[in-house]
Amino acid sequence: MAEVIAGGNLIITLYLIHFGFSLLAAELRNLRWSVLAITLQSLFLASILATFANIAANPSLYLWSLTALITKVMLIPYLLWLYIRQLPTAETRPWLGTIPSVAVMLLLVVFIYSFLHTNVEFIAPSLEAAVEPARSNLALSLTVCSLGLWVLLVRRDAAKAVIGLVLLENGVHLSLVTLAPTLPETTLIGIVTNVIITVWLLLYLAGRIFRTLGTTDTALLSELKR
Amino acid sequence: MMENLREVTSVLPILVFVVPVGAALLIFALGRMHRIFREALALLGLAVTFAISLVISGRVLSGELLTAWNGNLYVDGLSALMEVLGSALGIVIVLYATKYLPNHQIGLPLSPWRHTYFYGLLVLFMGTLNWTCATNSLIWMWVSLEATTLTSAFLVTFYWQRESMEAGYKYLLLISVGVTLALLGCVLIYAAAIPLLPGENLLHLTEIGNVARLMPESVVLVACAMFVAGFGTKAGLIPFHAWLPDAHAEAPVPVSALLSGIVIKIGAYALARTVTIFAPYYEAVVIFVAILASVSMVIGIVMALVQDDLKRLLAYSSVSQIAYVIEGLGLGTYLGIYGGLFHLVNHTIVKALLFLCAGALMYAAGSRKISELGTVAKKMPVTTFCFFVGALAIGGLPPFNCFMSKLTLFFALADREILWAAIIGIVTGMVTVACFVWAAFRIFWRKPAPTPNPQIAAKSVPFLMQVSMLVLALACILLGVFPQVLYPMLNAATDSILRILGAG
Amino acid sequence: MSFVIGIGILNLFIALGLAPLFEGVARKLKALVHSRIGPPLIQPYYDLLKLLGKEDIQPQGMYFARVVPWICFATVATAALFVPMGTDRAPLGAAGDAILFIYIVTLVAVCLIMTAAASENPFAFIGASREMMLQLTVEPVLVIALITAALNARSFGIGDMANWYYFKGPSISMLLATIFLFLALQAQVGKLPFDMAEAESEIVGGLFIEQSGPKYALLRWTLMAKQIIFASLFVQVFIPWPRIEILVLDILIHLAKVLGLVLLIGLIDVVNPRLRIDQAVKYYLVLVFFSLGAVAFAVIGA
Amino acid sequence: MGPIVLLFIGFLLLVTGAMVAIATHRWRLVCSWLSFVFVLLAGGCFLYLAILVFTSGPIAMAGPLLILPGIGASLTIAIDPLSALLLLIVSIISSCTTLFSVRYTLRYQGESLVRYYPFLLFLFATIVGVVSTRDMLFFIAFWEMMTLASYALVVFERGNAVSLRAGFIYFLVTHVATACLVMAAIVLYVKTPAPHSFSFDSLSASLGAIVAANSALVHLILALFFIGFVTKAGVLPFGFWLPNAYPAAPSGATAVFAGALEKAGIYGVVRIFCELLPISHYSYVWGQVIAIFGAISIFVGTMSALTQDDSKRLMSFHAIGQIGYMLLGIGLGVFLLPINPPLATIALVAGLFHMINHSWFKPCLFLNAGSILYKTGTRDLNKVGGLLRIMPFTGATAIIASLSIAGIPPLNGFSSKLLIFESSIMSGVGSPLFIILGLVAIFISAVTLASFLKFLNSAFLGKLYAEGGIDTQKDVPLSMKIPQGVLAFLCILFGVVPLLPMRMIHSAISSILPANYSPAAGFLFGTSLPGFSLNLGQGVIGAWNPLWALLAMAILFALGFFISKAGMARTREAETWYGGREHVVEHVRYAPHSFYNPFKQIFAFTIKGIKFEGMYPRAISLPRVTMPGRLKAAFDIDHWLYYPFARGFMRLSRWFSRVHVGIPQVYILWIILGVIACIIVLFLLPAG
Repeated sequence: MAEVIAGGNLIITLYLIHFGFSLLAAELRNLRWSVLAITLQSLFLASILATFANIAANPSLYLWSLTALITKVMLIPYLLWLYIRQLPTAETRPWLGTIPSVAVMLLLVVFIYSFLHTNVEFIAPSLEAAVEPARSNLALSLTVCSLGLWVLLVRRDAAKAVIGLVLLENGVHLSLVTLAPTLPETTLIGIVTNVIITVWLLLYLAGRIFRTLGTTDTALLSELKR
Repeated sequence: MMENLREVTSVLPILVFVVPVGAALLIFALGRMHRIFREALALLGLAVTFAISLVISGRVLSGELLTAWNGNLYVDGLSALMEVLGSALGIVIVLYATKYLPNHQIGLPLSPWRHTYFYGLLVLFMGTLNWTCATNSLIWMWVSLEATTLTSAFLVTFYWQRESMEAGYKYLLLISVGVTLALLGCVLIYAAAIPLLPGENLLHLTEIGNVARLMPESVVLVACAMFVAGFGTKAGLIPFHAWLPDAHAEAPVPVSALLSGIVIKIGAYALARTVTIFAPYYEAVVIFVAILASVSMVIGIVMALVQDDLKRLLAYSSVSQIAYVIEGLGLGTYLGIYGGLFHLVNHTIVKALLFLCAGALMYAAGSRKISELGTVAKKMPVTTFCFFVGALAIGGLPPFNCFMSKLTLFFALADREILWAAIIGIVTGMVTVACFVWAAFRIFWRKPAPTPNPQIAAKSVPFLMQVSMLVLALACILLGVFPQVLYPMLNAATDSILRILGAG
Repeated sequence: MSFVIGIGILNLFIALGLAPLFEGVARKLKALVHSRIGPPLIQPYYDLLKLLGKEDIQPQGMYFARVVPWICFATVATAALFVPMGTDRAPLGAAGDAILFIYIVTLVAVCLIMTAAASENPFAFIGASREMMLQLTVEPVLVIALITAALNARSFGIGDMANWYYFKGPSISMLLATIFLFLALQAQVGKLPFDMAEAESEIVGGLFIEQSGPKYALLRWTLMAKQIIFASLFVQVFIPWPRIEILVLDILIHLAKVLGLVLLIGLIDVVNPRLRIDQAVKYYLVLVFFSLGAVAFAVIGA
Repeated sequence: MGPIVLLFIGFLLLVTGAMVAIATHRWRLVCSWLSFVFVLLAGGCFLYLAILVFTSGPIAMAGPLLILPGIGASLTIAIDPLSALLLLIVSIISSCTTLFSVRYTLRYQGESLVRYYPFLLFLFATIVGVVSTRDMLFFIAFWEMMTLASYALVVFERGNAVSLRAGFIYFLVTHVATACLVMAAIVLYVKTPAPHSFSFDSLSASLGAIVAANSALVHLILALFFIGFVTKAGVLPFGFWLPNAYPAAPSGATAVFAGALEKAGIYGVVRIFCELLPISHYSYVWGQVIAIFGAISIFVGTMSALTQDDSKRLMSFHAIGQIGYMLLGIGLGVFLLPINPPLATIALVAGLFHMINHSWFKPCLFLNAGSILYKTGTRDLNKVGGLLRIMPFTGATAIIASLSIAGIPPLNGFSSKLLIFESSIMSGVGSPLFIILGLVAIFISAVTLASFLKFLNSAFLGKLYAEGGIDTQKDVPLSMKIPQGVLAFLCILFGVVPLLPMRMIHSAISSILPANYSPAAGFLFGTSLPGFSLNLGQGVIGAWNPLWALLAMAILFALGFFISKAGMARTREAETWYGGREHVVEHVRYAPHSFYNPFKQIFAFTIKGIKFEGMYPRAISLPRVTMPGRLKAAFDIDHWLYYPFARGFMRLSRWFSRVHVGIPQVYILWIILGVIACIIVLFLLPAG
């Protein structure tokens, strides 16, 4: 029972750290730092997976955290780092400054946690999803997803958009843990390879755009009107 | 309903997507050596795939359901239909592209590598398409759907000009974001269904129907919203259609024919596999899909009316036409699904025809702007004829194929007491006719534009491109006059969907 | 069958034979009014015989122009066969022959206009257009009068109308119809206030400017016969009263009534100046409008 | 299969004919003669089939030809006497007009024949399709194809913008009409008993059910059907497009439009209002509606024809007028259905008899106008005159056709107009409305006569004159004379022996109306072949014996001839007399536009400056006429209704497309807002 409780607040702390790093990845203007932040965030994602494995006594989750470790912590940051070298380090000025976006994010966190704690059955399909660690995990995944969307929405820089997309995918990956623990690994690998290829293509495209346009500001990519 | 259905395990479902992938790899490897290699390989790959899909549909029609990998790959009427349609369109497009790509004006002289990766990606895309239709698991279907986007992304940015890169970027980004939301929906449905299906860890599409009614209602509605949003982005319904006009306008014509022909249809296929299952049990879903479809119909064609760029006009009209298909599929009744699938096939043929004509116009006149294309009718008789057949067909006039499918749709709507949708459908039909006939009139018959475009018909349209256009035009007329030719295939597809619903 | 032929010959005799006589009487009356002696009563016969001998001038190449006068004469004679003169049934008329009569009379007018048009002479064209306009405005009055009678008698037969009117006695709708038809009679027979079609002084003989010799004789004869046909229709349907069942006496009474009517027409013809065609058309359109009142009364059953 | 195979042979012949025409369109004469041969053979099959149906009763296909299982529509072919009437008309009109266009299309050197003969043959095929199918879906499909074919023929002369604009208006208006038909069919289809099907019987069953429930829906359905059919038939106010569209097409095609295409509209009206609609108080109401629309078209159509100087436009206005007569007859018949069976049958027979007669004299008149156009190159009557001298045969047929349309006794127009007048006046005893309509019909027949006399006098009689000069002194070639001769002969035949066609039409009417509803033909029209008598049950109300009248006229003609020859007067040729002065033809001509000047002044009332000549506003855009801007704007519908609507629509669509700003982030915002909206709407909608 103890380690359950211990495990319990271990999970909560991991959640908080994970959320902290994703917020950092979103806000840091220097691309290299935000890549570092995203790698750390993925690392903590893998650790969350591991802790969940021993809480729910579901050995396959260990495999999940291993795959997450390989792909999300090594492959994607390598790709990001490979292409960010060609792009300017400073990110183009986003539409909203850091303070307002952080405020919106916190507001969002409060709203999602309060909403999920009151009527979790609205979104949680099965019973074990409604139990404590799974519920807050669900809440966390939803917040990280919305954070990702927020970055995509507010940030003008192409590379930053990729990071936003990665944030979104991590959020969904988190929700997979609670909602679909019995999913076979091959499907998970399928999803993750998809994410990798998307990131790789987007970064290659961002590089080519930077070479022709001279800037990575996607807001300027608005020739095709009407 | 075909009762005597036997589950038969066979290697065909695997072959149908392995062959194109193999061919694609071969093309990537050998393509650069000589032009013949890549075109012949592409044609060969697609021809073999087409043959396999014909064999599959033959077996499906005779009452067998092909499965492989103990149920993970599962080919029924609907998937057979999509495979046949996809590979057939693929062949026509490759035939067209062999003549179109090498010698048309736009873009810098294309390096052999550029050609090889075009054919390679095209065949690879066909592979992922067949994989989407063949998979039986919800999550794997999502993965393969995402794969089709990835393979077609670099087809859109083929010219690597400023505009095509922008279109490609938007195409990739918007569809990835949209389809990720659909993944959320899949996860929710997966989580809700698994406890009800003991011993099942990979949610098969066929089993969803049995538990459709037992899932908690709020979860189902949220999941349906996610599905409609996600797969709607892929299909191009109104609020999510932003990528469609740019991708169609900037991609080379064979790719836009592919986009309009098959890519948005995969979105519709995914919706058929997911949302249609919940239609009979949740009236709200049916009404919602009807509302969304009607909105996209009207706004799509209204936007098409005023376009000066011919390909953007065709893109917007795709938004409006795919809405007919999704409205049909969303009804969940036999007639609705039959009409939806029938219109899906018809629209693929008609829209591919119109895009190929637009390509011929660009090939000869070198410009896409309707204002710059003055009286080209006399110099390009075949293209004029084909464009008019397409214009009249998409408008839904009787001797052509869309008339029958739209009418079936209207009867299905009337049958389901959603008369307002039928009326909106008819009005949109009229506006479509007006829009296309006006555009055709401006292009083909109007006196030359004030700024006469010098290279008008500088080059005559090569024979192979005309043949592919004529084949599609002939298909339009034949399907219009003998609609029951498609009946067995469409009936099998509709039965396959209804069997999944019925099981529930 | 024999009855039809007998009455037919009788009608032809009256319409063609006696027509010049009645014309002679009318000329005699005109002369008396002008306080001169005037030609003998049978002067029209002399005119016709003289004209038959006169030289016949024809336009080159237009066979149609040569044939049309004979068609005119034939149609007028046939029209005579559709009007009961004294007897209660017209020789060729059967049930519902009122509309037949209307159209046969229209056919007569058409033939007259064709003769004028075939002769290529602009004066003849002017005459033809005037005749057509007159026909266009006067024919409705005849039609409305006959329909009033038909509605009252519940049948289109001229004989039935006469019998119904004879037995029922005067009624408002029939009286109105009689007045309006009488006013229209002047133009139907082409007598003075409305004879602008062949106005001698203005357009030199109007319709028949190009006709000469026997053709002209036939056409003059047609006009005279037309006058008798309209008069006998008017008298037969709208003034049926003194009727004795004996055939011969009825015919004589009919002739007397027709003579009285011809004299009345002649009198109006003498005292009136010729109207312009637009005045005539305006006059008759007003008349048509008012004659609708007669139909209204007939519908109500008065 | 039996005789029905003939229908397929005919159909096949027409389709192969069209293909052959496409193949050989380079060699104009070969293509024309081949098309004519194909049409003649097909016409022969249809004629034989029609006669077979009249002699031995309706022929139907055993099973449906083509089944659309999903929807329950199946192409069942059945020729009942009513469709046999149409087949008869189509077979004769098609052969005549194709023969006529063989030489006539030589005039159009600029235009390629590939857009004429294939569409002409396709038009015949679709009209046969329309009349022979017993299934509403295929009826509408053929109907739409018929419109397409006729549109292609209207815009045959690509060069002149007027015909393109007229064609475009024609296309849109008939398209709206077909949309009405589609909607009516859908509403009916949904109400059909359980296994929904499109066949006429199930539709009439569903209509019967709705009538029994006596809901206002019946009026909606009937109104939609009525608008759909009547727009095609060219009844005012729906047929406003007709005077522009018909003259635009080549004369051969216009003859087909007036001869066969309009009759499809009438066929539709009769099929719906007599067969599908059960006899109930609805037919009482709708009979009056049809008759009133008929009367409107009679009055406005013919009055405005009086002032026309362009020959083909004159004929088009008269086409509207004559269609009015048919509708008056049919409307009266439908009105009387619940009350008085014998008179109803007579009225319906009158309407259809006039339809057949109209199919003979109107195409003949259009072919005459075409011959004048062929010979003198102009349609304006002011520029031609006295053509009888050089075109005796065409002149003779024109005179016969004009007199028959005006309803002069020995010819066919008279017998059908006689039936219409007598039935309308006699039925008027019950309700005064039909007396007024009868009066309008009689008065307007006089106006028709006047207008055609003007046409004859200006075009054929009078001094030989052609502004554009005449190439050869001979008449139009033989291949153009024969069709006019055939049609004129038919006018005389149907005028002299009216009972034969009336028996055919009576069998058609009684086959549609409920069994033994209408009394036998013998009882109604008498048995003696030469003439017919109208027997209403309570005694004969009308009789007409054309043979006796003709006999009398022949005898009296001989009498007149002998009298005139009796005088043995010498004959001399002489120049026409113009007051003895030197003359030039132009000064001496009496131009047709001044023909009815006084009449025009009377009828040319002006509403605050807008000149109305005979009910139809003369071309409003008169430059010289100074008129208050406000009123001119009021009348110019284009400015205050169509253009603003179009501009507004374009502004709306431009605003919509401007929503695409191009910035990717905005599109992502759309997706997010879209998802949220989806969730909210799904939860708001009434669940399950």
